[in-house]
Amino acid sequence: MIRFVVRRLLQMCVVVVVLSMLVFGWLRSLPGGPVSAMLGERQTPERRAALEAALGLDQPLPVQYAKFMERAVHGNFGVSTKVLPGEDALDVFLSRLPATIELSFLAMLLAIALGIPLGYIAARRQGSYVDTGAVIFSLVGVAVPVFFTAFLLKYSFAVEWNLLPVSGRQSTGVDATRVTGMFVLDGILTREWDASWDALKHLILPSVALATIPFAVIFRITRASVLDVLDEDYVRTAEAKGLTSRVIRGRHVLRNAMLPVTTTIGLQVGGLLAGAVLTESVFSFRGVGDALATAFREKDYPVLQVLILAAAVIYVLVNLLVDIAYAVIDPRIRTR
Amino acid sequence: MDQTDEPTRRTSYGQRRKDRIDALAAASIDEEPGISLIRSAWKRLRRNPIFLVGLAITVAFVVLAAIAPWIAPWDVTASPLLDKVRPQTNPVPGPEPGHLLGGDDRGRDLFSRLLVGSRQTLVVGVFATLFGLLGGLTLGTIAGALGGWVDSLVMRIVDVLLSVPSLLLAFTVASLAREPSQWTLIIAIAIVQVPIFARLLRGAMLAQRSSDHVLAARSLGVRPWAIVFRHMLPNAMGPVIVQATLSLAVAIIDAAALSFLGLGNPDQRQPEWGQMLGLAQRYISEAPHLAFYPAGCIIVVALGFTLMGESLREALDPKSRR
Amino acid sequence: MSESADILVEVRGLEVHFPIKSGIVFDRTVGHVLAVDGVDLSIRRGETYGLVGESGCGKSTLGKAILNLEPPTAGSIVFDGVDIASLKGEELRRERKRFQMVFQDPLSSLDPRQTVESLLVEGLRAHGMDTDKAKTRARLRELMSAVGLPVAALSKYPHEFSGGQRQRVGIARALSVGPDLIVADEPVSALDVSIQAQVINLLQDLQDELGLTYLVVAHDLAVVRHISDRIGVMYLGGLVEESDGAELYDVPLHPYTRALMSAVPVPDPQVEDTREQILLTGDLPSPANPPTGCRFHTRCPWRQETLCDTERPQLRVVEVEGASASHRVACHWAEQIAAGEIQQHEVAPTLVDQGGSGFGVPDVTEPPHQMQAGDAF
Amino acid sequence: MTQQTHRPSQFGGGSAEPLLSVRDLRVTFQRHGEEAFHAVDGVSFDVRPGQTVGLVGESGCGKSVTSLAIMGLLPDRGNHVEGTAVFDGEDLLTLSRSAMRDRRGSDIAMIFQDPLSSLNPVVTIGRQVTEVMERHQGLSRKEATPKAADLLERVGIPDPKARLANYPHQLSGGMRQRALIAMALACNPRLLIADEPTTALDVTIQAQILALLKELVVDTGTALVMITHDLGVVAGLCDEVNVLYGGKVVERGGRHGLFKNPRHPYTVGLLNSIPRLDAVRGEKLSPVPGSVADNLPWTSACAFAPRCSNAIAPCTQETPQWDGDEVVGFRCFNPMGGPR
Amino acid sequence: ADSQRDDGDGDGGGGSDDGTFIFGAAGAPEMFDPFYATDGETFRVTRQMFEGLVGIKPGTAEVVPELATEWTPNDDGTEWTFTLRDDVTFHDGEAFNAEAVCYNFDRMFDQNEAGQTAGEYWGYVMGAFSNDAENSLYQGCEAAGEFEAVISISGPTSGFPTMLSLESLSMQSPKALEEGDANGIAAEGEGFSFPAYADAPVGTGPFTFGEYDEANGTITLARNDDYWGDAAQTSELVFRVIPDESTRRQELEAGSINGYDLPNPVDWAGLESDGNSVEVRDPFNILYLGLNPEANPALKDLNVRKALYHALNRDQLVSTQLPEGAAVATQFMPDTVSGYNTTIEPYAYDPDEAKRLLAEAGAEDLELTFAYPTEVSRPYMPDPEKIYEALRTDLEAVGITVNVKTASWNGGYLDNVTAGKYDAYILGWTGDYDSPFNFIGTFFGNLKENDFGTEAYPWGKTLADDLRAADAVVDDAERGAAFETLNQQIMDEYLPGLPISHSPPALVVGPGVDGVVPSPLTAEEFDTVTVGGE
Ligand SMILES: Nc1ncnc2c1ncn2[C@@H]1O[C@H](COP(=O)(O)OP(=O)(O)OP(=O)(O)O)[C@@H](O)[C@H]1O
Ligand SMILES: Nc1ncnc2c1ncn2[C@@H]1O[C@H](COP(=O)(O)OP(=O)(O)OP(=O)(O)O)[C@@H](O)[C@H]1O
Ligand SMILES: [Mg+2]
Ligand SMILES: [Mg+2]
Repeated sequence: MIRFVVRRLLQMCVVVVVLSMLVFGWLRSLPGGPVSAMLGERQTPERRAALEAALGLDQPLPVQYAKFMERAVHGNFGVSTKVLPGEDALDVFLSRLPATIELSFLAMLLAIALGIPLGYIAARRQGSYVDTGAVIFSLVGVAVPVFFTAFLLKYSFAVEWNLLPVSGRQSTGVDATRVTGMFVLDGILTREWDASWDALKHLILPSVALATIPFAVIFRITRASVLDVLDEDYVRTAEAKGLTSRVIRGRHVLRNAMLPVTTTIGLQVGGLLAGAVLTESVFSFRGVGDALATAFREKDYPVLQVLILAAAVIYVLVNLLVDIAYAVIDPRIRTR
Repeated sequence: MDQTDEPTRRTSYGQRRKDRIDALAAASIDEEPGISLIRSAWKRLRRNPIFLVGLAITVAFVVLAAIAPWIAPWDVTASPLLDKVRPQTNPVPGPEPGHLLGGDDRGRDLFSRLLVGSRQTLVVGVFATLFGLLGGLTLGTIAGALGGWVDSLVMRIVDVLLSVPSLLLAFTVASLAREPSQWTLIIAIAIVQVPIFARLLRGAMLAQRSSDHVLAARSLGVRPWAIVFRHMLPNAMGPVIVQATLSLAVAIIDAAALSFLGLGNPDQRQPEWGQMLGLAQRYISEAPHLAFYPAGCIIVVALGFTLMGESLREALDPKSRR
Repeated sequence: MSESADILVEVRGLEVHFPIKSGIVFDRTVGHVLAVDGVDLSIRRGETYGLVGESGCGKSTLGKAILNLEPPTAGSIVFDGVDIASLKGEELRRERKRFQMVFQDPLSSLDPRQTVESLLVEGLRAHGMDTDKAKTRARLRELMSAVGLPVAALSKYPHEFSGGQRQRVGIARALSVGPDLIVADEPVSALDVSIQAQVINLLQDLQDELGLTYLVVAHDLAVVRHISDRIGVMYLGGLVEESDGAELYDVPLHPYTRALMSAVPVPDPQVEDTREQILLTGDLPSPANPPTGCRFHTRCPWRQETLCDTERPQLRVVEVEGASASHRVACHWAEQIAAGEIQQHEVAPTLVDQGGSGFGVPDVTEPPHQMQAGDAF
Repeated sequence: MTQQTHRPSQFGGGSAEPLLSVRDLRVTFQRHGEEAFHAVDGVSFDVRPGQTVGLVGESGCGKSVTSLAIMGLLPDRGNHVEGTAVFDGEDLLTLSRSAMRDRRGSDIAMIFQDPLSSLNPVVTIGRQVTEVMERHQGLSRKEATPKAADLLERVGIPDPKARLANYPHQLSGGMRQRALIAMALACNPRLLIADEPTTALDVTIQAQILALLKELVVDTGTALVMITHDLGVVAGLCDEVNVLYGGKVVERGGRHGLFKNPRHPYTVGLLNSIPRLDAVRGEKLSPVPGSVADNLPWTSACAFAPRCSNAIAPCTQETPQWDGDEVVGFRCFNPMGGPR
Repeated sequence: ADSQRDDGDGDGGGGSDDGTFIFGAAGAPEMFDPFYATDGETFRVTRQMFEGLVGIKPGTAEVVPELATEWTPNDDGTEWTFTLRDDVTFHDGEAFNAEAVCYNFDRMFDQNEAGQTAGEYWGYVMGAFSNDAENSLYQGCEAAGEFEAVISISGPTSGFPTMLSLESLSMQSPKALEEGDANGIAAEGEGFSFPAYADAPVGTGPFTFGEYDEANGTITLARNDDYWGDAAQTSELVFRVIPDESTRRQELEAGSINGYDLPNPVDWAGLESDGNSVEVRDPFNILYLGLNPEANPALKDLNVRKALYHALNRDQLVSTQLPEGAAVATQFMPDTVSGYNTTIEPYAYDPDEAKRLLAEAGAEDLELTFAYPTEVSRPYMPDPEKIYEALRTDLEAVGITVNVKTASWNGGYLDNVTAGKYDAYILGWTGDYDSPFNFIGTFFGNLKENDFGTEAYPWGKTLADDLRAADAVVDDAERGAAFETLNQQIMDEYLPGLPISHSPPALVVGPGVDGVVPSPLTAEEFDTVTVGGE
């Protein structure tokens, strides 16, 4: 097991280094760039050149990369040019991370809490209207653009019914103490229940919007996996033992059906990061995704670099965790 | 009293039977030519309502796309309703006789644009999937057929590509292009599909490689390339074809997302649903129907392909033939 | 083995080891599955050589290795004067028309996307025997009638046949290139009882007609005995006994052979009620980590304190009454066991894996009485 | 009528009442848009306490469906079950779901063919054994655990306490089948249905399992329904043998009678097509020609007629009726062998 | 869509006495030192805290006294004496006086290398920094008395002292600048790292800096109770960063913000009918179709350029694609700028004339690579795509083949325009202050480097020289006349590009919000705003 983890971590390091080169090269081959973002209509070749020289962007790519690596080794990933100008890019990422963790966590929770039971029910009633309806619902969820979902959600829940806030992370005027940067958690830690509740209300709509895709995927995998498991001989054995349907469902069907679902959940973390880009922008939710969107629009290279690499690392780590979890829940791997 | 202990009788009994076997073997194979797996899958599919719905949607979509320019009531580049457009009071002209769904913000007939929009959507979906398929097939075949370090190398590349969320990857590729066009869009989506197809095909090829019928062909002395192309590839294609159907749906959705983000064809003369959706964004508060129609079209078409793909998958999956 | 001219295939010291890989960054080989581990055998022209043994003992691997479908790790396979084990690429491919294989699962061994005709023509084409359309056509008809299928079947796909018919197609394919040797890997074990017999008969008829040589691999001792001239019994990668078919049944010398024989149920209550049974304890040890010495010693009811766990017995001819000169056995104590000098004893479950303690086997016609495993009646 | 089932009186006394009495069991599969298919077509047989009844036949003849129908384990949809299966005075086929659940595993237990796939791979052997006892005997897990160890010991699993914590993949095939048997026996069922319990196993392991089953039947008096396609297994184990063909019982007899004096051409064919270790070498086998695919519908003919060497005119025009009783009989217009 | 909002429930009314004004901003400020800032979102915030020597009269582009009560130039316009207010203190209690003014100017002048690049507006209006003093417009500052500061410049220009109203040139507390190491900017990697001062700005304005809650995207300013003028009407001013346009609208409808900038013209009517007020600013910008003769030599022919101009149906464009209040442009500047020539007639929409001119020039088969930017909305073009579509259709109607090109604003569009990659493109300009040179000088004043490629024309150099000469005229009236002539010339004889329109950007405030004075420079000050009171 330890060998496996070490192996994966080593592989991750290789991936990160290769990826850093790719990302570095990629960003610098993009048309436009931070200079045009800074200068706007006032851009002239002269001013452009001056700014590029000041920022070291006129040097050959390998030199730039070498400098970047040198600084990176010293824990300095360059300063943000636009997202939070002057701030170290890694700090920008770290300061935005709690918001995204909070959001993705709730989104994943929703996706799981809805996807798995619904997947199970759909599988149990394969071919029924419930099943077909759920399948179509999940497909529609995937196909509807986030901005549209978000618009409808905000329109109905926030504007029309005034139940939830439209956007942001906390209402203006709520005076909350910051501890972890995850507002809901902070409120709980400092016993500022109102602040916590307020932050939670802000989380609901964006996490629903963000949850649509993972929900659809988890739902479909659960459904397929439960269908497979229901066909297995051991379920028939369990039936033949006269076990109650609760035990059969929990111990025999779901426990096995959850194995592929676990992997899927890990894979969805990557998708969640991608989804957060749109969702966070649309909900003015100041997280990593919002930073990524801003950084891309404004060509904030240092921040982009850190965010993409961080996303890759998170993705690999989460999948490593999933693999470990898989090994823990699947004795066929654990006891090998 | 049985014949068991009487060899003579037994032989004649056996002989009688042998004759009958041949007669029977002949009798039970009717004269009509054989039905391939595809045909027998089709027989099952024909009765599957989900498949039929998917097929109906898909066929309707393809036919519409083919004949759209001829049946569209208005020229999609003309702006017959432009006079009615007022940015504040009437940004999007409503329905009126002759304009079923009204116009868009340029006074162009919305219905006609929706109809004709199916073409580019289809082109992007089909070509992106086709290119992705070609790329994936090449990589997958190389990896699956050669195995060894080639396989490892190809699969590592595929892993890296797969570890980037697909839309992000497509976005990256598309943004690399200096000038967005329909083709950068197609390439971007195709590249995202490549690793999926490659991995799928390679898995299936490996399974085929160790399968008995490939072993049989090897033992017959069939040339290696013939084994790859006659036995392994065709049999490994099943899941790939299913995936291609599903990919069409994904390609259409991705294409819509990318052109929605402004990475699609910048030329508005030819309408495209994703682009229409992107343009509609500005009117989301005042004229949500502008977003609703193209979004609806994308959803329905994606649904059509997905339903078809899913039921195809089920039909071809031996496990589901209960 | 009297006349070497008679011998079609001569296998010497054949080993097939599958590497077990694992590692932190790069895979290293950490061990081997000794699927076939030192087998010598020879098959005479025109005879049927049967290979029996439990699942996982390496029968299929041996069969495939003989055809060089599984490259041997060591050893030589001389087929009609040519060492196949050393052939490669095109040379090997051309040589393939002389030896063919019939597989266990008739469905999975036929390409589901090809009609019978294209399946059959493929072999012909691979060896340049498909020059003349009419001749090919005639050849196909010939093949079909040889395996008892109507010509109409040529245009069918494998999934449209019944199991027995598919196996006929598989046999026709093997025959298509006119081989001398056919290795049949469990040709009937996937078939229904009634169909099994059809295929067995067909194989026999074809041998009579075409003078084929067979290597038949099976786990069913009765089937092997029925069709084989000579039988080799395999255990954990090695041959433990080899003899003429009838003699093996009459004078089994190896304890494993005895146990195997006694385990086969006979569809005759009379026999079932009276025959002696040697119940082996436990299962086959892992071929990745086989026991030292005699591979069978962990389960052997005749195991002795000496030799068995230290020295691997070689196949040898023994002086036992009823055993001919072609009867070889790999047991240190074969003579003593045959002579009754060594008695069976209980075998304790071993470390290798889960053993089974003894159980009474009730006789169904008489009041049941307890019997210890290994007790001979 | 002379064949004696050789041990009917050992348990239950006298001409014991049948423990399970299956009458005219009919299972029809009806899939959407497809023709209805009678997998089991009027099967009747009795099982008495302590008796071992065999169901033999080729693949697809309806053996498994029969057992699953009795157990109420057929899929929820797409099938239709008729007839009765009276167990201990109750018709199992009309029992409510929950009542059937109470029977399964306690009164009636079942063992399946493939021991690996029949065991839940992610639950320990111990748990899979104890859960039956928890369910039916109201034991707590703690109370059940030592009993489970005893059970494993009884079915011949060495070091049973350690094995309780093992997962199925850690056991060999034979051990897994023993574990499955332990689960079936956990609540001392009165009827045990074994559906090809040894087909997936090697001969040497098969011999071990068969020996175990024999011993259990004798020790506990459990009635056993043995489903197999192997006539050899039947010959060594069963008191009464039912030969199934195309969903119907075509012949029944005590094992001595049936093997010695088979009447139905199909039974004869089966016996003749098996290579036997004790047969004279070089003899040709006499297979049953054709395959199940050649069957005629039972409705207006004998399904076996096209493959039958003894077929006469009525065989293809009428359905042969059962000729015999609950103990012996056959279904044939032109049976082999002399009149009994 | 009618909002069923419960008006009393908004978060806006909370806080202390006079309420809070919450404004939805489209982006986050970069930092709070206006000197280094370049973007509107930053200036919007700093504007509330800082003041310059001169100010802008609310609702106009007119220059009025602010921290200086009056100013007088010497005869050749190179020395300007500013009389300062004597009742002003910085938020940190420091006194505002001539020394502070000179400290500020010297601080701005004396930038390190990074600061010179970052201090963009200074560079833009003053030309150079202390290391290159001779090329700088600014030459020095002297405290002639406690409240009298003398600023010397290298020569007269239309921009001075108007340019002192630029947000970047605001007065900041010398003590705070000193303590916060305000000039300690450094280039690090690809960006600038800013000194501590940038997070703790100290000015003289009606609001003082509260806090920037980065995690929640809110900037809070508090009322400056010691303000020298009328104290701000609300006790708190909050900016909430809401990048998405439709979200801003929904937030306003939900009552959680009190206003936002640049509402989509499409929404104006709907917003109004929901009880909000859309405050339309006077246009102070110009949208033009740029032409590049270097990329397409056919464009060197004046007739071709005129033909293109005649082909455009700008009236229709303005009425169907631009918000109410937009106007067809007759020259390269809006009418509020001095030097605007009222006599210029717009080029008529006349496709036939266009075809005739093209034929005459032998350019019937003209092919144009015509580009527009994506992912951007500017005050002069709320929706580039739509404007482009209209222009393209018109051009095609006279037989021109258009190759559609696009790139995102920061993703190559601006670069490509600057690099001359497009034959034609749409672009525009929003004035920084009321000066003709700020418009046409920017466009054509630099011969070597301008987007119109005027160097390729024979008259290019003349135009540049004339522009600079006109700018150097000291007398306002004379200077105005010179620019009027130039405007006429540009439109009649040169036509380097095609001015299209002026658009009025708007801003919207919710019900109960009063006192917003829309500024043509989009430079609203919120101290006069009152909230609530329903
Ligand atoms: N390609 C392979 N890689 C690794 N191990 C293998 C491979 N093929 C076979 N083995 C192992 O070699 C041993 C012998 O396998 P083989 O298939 O020859 O057995 P067998 O006697 O034919 O068994 P069966 O009756 O189940 O077919 C087994 O333990 C098997 O797991
Ligand atoms: N769920 C089902 N739906 C439709 N047909 C079924 C179903 N289950 C079984 N059958 C059919 O019923 C027939 C009898 O099946 P059954 O499983 O009882 O055969 P069997 O005698 O047990 O064969 P085997 O020896 O292969 O186990 C077969 O033709 C089978 O295809
Ligand atoms: Mg094998
Ligand atoms: Mg079965």
